[in-house]
Amino acid sequence: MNANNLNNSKAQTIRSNDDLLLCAEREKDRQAQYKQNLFVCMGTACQSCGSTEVLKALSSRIKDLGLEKDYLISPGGCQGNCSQAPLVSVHPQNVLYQNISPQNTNDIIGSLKGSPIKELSCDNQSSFFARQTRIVTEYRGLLNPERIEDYIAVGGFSSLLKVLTQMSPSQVIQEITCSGLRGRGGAGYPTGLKWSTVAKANDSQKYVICNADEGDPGAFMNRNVLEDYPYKILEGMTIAGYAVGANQGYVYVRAEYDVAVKRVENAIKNMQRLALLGNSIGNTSFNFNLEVRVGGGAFVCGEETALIASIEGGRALPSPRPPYPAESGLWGHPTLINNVETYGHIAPIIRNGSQWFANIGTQKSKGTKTFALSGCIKNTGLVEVALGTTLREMIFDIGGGVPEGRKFKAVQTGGPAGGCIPESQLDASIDYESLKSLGSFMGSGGMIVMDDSSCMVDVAKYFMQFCAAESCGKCIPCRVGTVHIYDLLNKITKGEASLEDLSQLESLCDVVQNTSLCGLGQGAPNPVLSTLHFFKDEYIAHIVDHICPAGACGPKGQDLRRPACVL
Amino acid sequence: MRVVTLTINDQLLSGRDDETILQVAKAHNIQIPTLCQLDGLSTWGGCRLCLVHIHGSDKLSPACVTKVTEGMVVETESERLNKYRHTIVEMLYTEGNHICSVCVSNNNCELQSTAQNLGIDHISLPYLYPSRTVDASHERFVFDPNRCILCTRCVRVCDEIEGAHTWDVAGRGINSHLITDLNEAWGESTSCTSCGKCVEVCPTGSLYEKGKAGGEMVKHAEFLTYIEEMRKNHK
Amino acid sequence: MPSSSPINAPHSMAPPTDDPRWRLVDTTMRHYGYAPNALIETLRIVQESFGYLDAIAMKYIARSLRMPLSKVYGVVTFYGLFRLKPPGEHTCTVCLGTACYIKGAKNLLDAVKLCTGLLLGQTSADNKISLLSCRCFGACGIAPAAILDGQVIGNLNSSEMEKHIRKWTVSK
Amino acid sequence: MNNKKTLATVWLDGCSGCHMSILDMDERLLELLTHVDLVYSPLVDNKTFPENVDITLVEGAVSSDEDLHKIKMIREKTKILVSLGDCAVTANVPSMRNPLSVGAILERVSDGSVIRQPADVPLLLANAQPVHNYVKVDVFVPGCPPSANVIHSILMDLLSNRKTNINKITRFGA
Repeated sequence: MNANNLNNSKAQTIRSNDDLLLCAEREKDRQAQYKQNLFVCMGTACQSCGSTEVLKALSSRIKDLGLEKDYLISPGGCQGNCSQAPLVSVHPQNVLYQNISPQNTNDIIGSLKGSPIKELSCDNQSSFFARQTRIVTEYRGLLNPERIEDYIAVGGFSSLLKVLTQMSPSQVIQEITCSGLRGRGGAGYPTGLKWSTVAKANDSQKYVICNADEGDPGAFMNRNVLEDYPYKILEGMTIAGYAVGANQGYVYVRAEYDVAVKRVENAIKNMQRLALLGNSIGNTSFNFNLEVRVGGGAFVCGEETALIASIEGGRALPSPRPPYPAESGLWGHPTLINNVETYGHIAPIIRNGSQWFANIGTQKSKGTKTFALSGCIKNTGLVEVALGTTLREMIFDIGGGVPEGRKFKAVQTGGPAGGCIPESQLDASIDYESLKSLGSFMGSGGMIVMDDSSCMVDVAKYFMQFCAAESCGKCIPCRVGTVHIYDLLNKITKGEASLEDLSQLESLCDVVQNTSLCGLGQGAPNPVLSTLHFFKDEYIAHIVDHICPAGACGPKGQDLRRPACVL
Repeated sequence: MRVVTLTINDQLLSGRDDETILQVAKAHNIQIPTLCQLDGLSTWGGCRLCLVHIHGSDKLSPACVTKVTEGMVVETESERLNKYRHTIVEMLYTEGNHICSVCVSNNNCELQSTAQNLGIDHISLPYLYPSRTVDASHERFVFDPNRCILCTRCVRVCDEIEGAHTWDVAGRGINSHLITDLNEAWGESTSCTSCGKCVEVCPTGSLYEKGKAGGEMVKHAEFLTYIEEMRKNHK
Repeated sequence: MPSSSPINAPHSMAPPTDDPRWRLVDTTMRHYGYAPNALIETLRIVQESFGYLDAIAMKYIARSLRMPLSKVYGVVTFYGLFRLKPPGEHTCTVCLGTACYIKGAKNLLDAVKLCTGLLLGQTSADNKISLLSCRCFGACGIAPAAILDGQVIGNLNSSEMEKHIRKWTVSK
Repeated sequence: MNNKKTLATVWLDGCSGCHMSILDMDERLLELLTHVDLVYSPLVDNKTFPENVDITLVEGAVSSDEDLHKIKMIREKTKILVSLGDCAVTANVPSMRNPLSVGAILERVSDGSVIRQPADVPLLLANAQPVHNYVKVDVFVPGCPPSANVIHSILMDLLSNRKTNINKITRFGA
C-alpha cells in the first residue's frame, strides 16, 4: 500500500527469460530501498493469535512516524513454529520475534535501527530450524504470497521458461523421473512414471489436477504450502501441463481452506496478467489455463477417482481402477493428478537439476517432505525435512519432545489410513518403505504425538469413527464394516467386550482392508491393526481387567463398566 | 478386439479382450456371486462379492470390471474369498431390517439366495436395527427402505434405460439412502413415469408392486437385456 | 401465456424471487456455461448468499442446469459443507481433527453442552446457537481449536469455551 | 439302563409355529421317540429343566429378562443347543420392534390405560435378539418355520453324529 512507486508501475507481460530477469531486478531494487523488511506471519495459527492486529499496529505506527520509506511491513507466510504465534520476522536484520502483540510495536520499531530485542526473539538457529531442509518451503515466511513479483525475485518461473524454451516434454519427464520424486499425497507412486503414462495417452484433450483436498485430520501442510507458495505450485502444474500435453488444469481445494482459495485465485490472476498463463506462454505454442474448484467437505475426495467425480459436479464416489485417471479421468480424458507438495517440488528440480534432488533423502525415497507436527509436543508447527530423518530426530530434536514432564507414548502418522508407532521404533527412518513396514503410512504428512494420557484403543476408535463418517457409502465393506468395527471398539472402551469380540474385530479388519473399493476403506483398519500390534496389552486391559490404563476411557484404575456417577 | 485364452479355476477358457472376467465365467457356467451387477446396466462395482484372485496380483479384483487378458489365471473360489463374501452378505443383513418370513420377495430374493448359496445359516455380526419409514405413496408401487441393500440398480435403470433419473442416493456412509426427487414422497414425484423398471430390477423386496403379499412378488430383471438389444437394433 | 414458457429454454428461467442475491447465482451458472459441473459451485454460492439450501433453490438450480432433482439432492447431502436448514444466529464449530481430539476437543463439546444443552449438529430452539464440528481445518499447531462466528480461536479449554458461549447466551 | 438320548424343546419369543412343525412330523414322532426321551418341552408336563440334556431345540428370540435367564440356564444344562427357526436364528418377527423403543411399544399396547409394566409380566429387553447373541449355539436351523422334514432330518443326523448341510435343505424365511 505504501510502495506503489514507479518500480511497480505498468504491468508488463513476461514473454522471455529477459523479461523475467528484468522483473526480478526491479523487485529486488524495490526491496533494497528499505532498510528493513518486516514480515508478519499470516498463517492460521498466527492469525488466530492476533497477527492481523499486529500487522495493523505496525503499519499504522510506521506511518505515524513517517518511516514508510525506510521500513516495509508485509503480510508473510507461515514460519513453521506455530506454537510461538504470532511471529514477526525482520530482514536483513535476521530476527524472528515470537508471541508478539500490538503492545510490542514501539519496541520492535525502536530496535530496527539498533540491535534486536533479546527477550522477544526466538532462536532461529535452534535445531527446530537448523535440522530442516527446505525445498517446498524455501524462503519460508519471506515472500508476500499475494505478490507474484516476490516470487519472481527469488527465481520464480525461471523453470517454466526453461522447460518451454529449452526442453521437450519428454526431456522434462526424463528429468522428473531421474530425480526419483514420488507422489507426496502419501502412496509414493513415482511421479515421472505417472507423468509419462499421461503423456503417452493418445487424446487431444488432457487435464492436470492438483489435489489440495487435504483431508487427513491432523495435517495442514498443503494448506500452508498453498497459502504461502501458491506461485510455486501453479508453476509446477504448468510445467506438468507442458510435459503431459494438457492445456487445462484444476486446483481442487477444500472449502475450509478459504485463505488458500483466495491466494490461489489471486495467483492465477497475476499469472494471467503477466501472460504466464493463457495462450502462447513464453512466446511458444503452449497454451495452458488454470481454475480453482472448491471441494464440498468430503474426505473421500482425496481419492483421485472421487475427486474427479466431484470436479464433474457429482457425488464424490470413487470408481474401480482400472481404468486409471491417466487413461480415462476427468470427463473421460487422460488426467494427471498430483498432490500440492508434489507440484511444489517440480520447479526446484528443473532449476537445480534432478541430480541435486536425488542427492537428498534415501535410496528409494528422494528429496524432502513437509510434516505437520502437532499433539503433545513442544514445538508444534510445519517442518520440512530430508526423507530418511529418523522419527526420534523429528520428535525430540526438531519437535523438542513431549512437554510438562509427561512420557512419550506413540506418534501417529499417515492420517486415518496410518498407524501409531511406539517409542521402541523411533529410530526408524521417515520414508515410504520404512513407515509401511511399521504398519503405518507416509500419508500426506500429519504427525501427531501422543503422551501417556492417550489411550490407544480410544485413538483407534477416534479414527474409525472418522472413517465411518467419511465413507462414501458405495461399497458394502467400508459402509457397514467401519460401523461394526467402531461399535466393537466402543464396546471395548466401555469395558464390555469379550475376547471373542477381539477376534471378530481382527476378522472384520481383514475383510474391510482387503475388499473395500478404494483407499479409504482399504486403509481404515490400519489404526486398529497397528495399535493391536504395538499396544495389544491396552486392548487386553480393557477387555479382561475392564480398566483403561491411560485413564482416557474412564477414571484411571476404575472399572469401566461402573455407571458414571449421577449427581 | 482380440480373442484371448485364460484360466479360470484350472479350466482353460477363451474370451474376447473386451469382456470382463465375470462375463467369460458366466458364459462358461462358472458362478461368481454378484448383487449390484446386472446385464444391461452400467457397472457399479460396489457389492464386492465378485472379488476374485488373479495370479500375480496381491490385491483381489472385482470380476465385474476387470477385463480378461491373455494368459490370465483366475481363481473364483477359496476359503479366503468365501470368508469375505460371507462377511459382506452378513453386513447387508445387519445393515437393514431383513425379515425374510414376512417379505413379499421371500423365495424370490437375490440377497436370500446369495446367503443360502454361501452357506450362511446365521448372522454373527450384531444387527444395527435402523429406523426407516416405508414409502407407500405411489399408486402402484411401494418402497421399503428396510430391505434396500443400496445396489443402485434402480438408480441406474431409471437413469440409463428409462431416462427419468427419479431415484438417486442421498447422504453418505451408513446414512446413505435412496430418494426420489428432492427426498419427496414417491407418489408426489414429478419425474417418475411409473414405468416400474426399478421394481423389476430390485434384487430384494425393497421395491414391489402394491397388493402383493408375502412371497408373491416375482421380479423379471432379465427383461433389461431385451430392451437393450432392441435399442441397439433401432440405432 | 403458453408462448412464454418454452419447455426447452431453461437458461432464461426467472429466479424464484426478485431478491438481488439470485443474480450472483445466475452469474455463477453462466460462468460455467450451465454445464453440470457448475452444480457444486452454484450450491456453494447459494449457501453463502442465503445461509442454507431450501427446496426452492435446489429446484431452481436443477432446472437451470437441466439436472434431475434427485441428483441435486444427492450432491447436497453428500458434502458436509451444505446445509438444508438455516444455521443459528451464532455458530460454534469445534474441530475434531486428531490433534484437537488428543488435546481435548471432547471437553470443548461437553462445555458447550453444559451451557446450552446442545449436542453436535444441533441448533438451539431459539435459533440462537448452532453447534457444529468439522474435520480438521488445519489449526493443529494451536489445538484444540474452534471457529466461533467465523473466527479461529486456538489453545482453548473448557472454561474459555464456556465464557465465549455465555457471551452469546446472555447478549440479546 | 436306558441309553436313549435326551431331547428338550423350549419356546421363547416365538409364535409356536416351530413346535407345530415338530408335531407335523406325525408318525415319524413315534419313530423319533424310540431314539430319544423328550425330557422337557411345552408339549410335555415337566416343570423343571433337567441336567445333562443331549439336544435342546430352541424356538423363539430372546426378548425378555425371563427369556435371557432361561436360555443361560438351558445352555449350561445342554450338550447340543439348536436354534430352531428364524426367531431363534435371526430374531425374525419379534425383532421388528427393535427400531422402536421399549417405552414407545408399551405406551402403544397399553394405550395408557393400564400400568405399563405389570409386576408379573417379564421385563422386555431393549431389543429382541437371536439366541446366539447371548449363548453359544451349536446348530442353526433357519426357516419360518423349518418344515417337519427339515427338523426330522436334522434330528436324525444329530442322533447319528452326521453333519448336515443345512443350506441345502432350508434358509432364512423358508
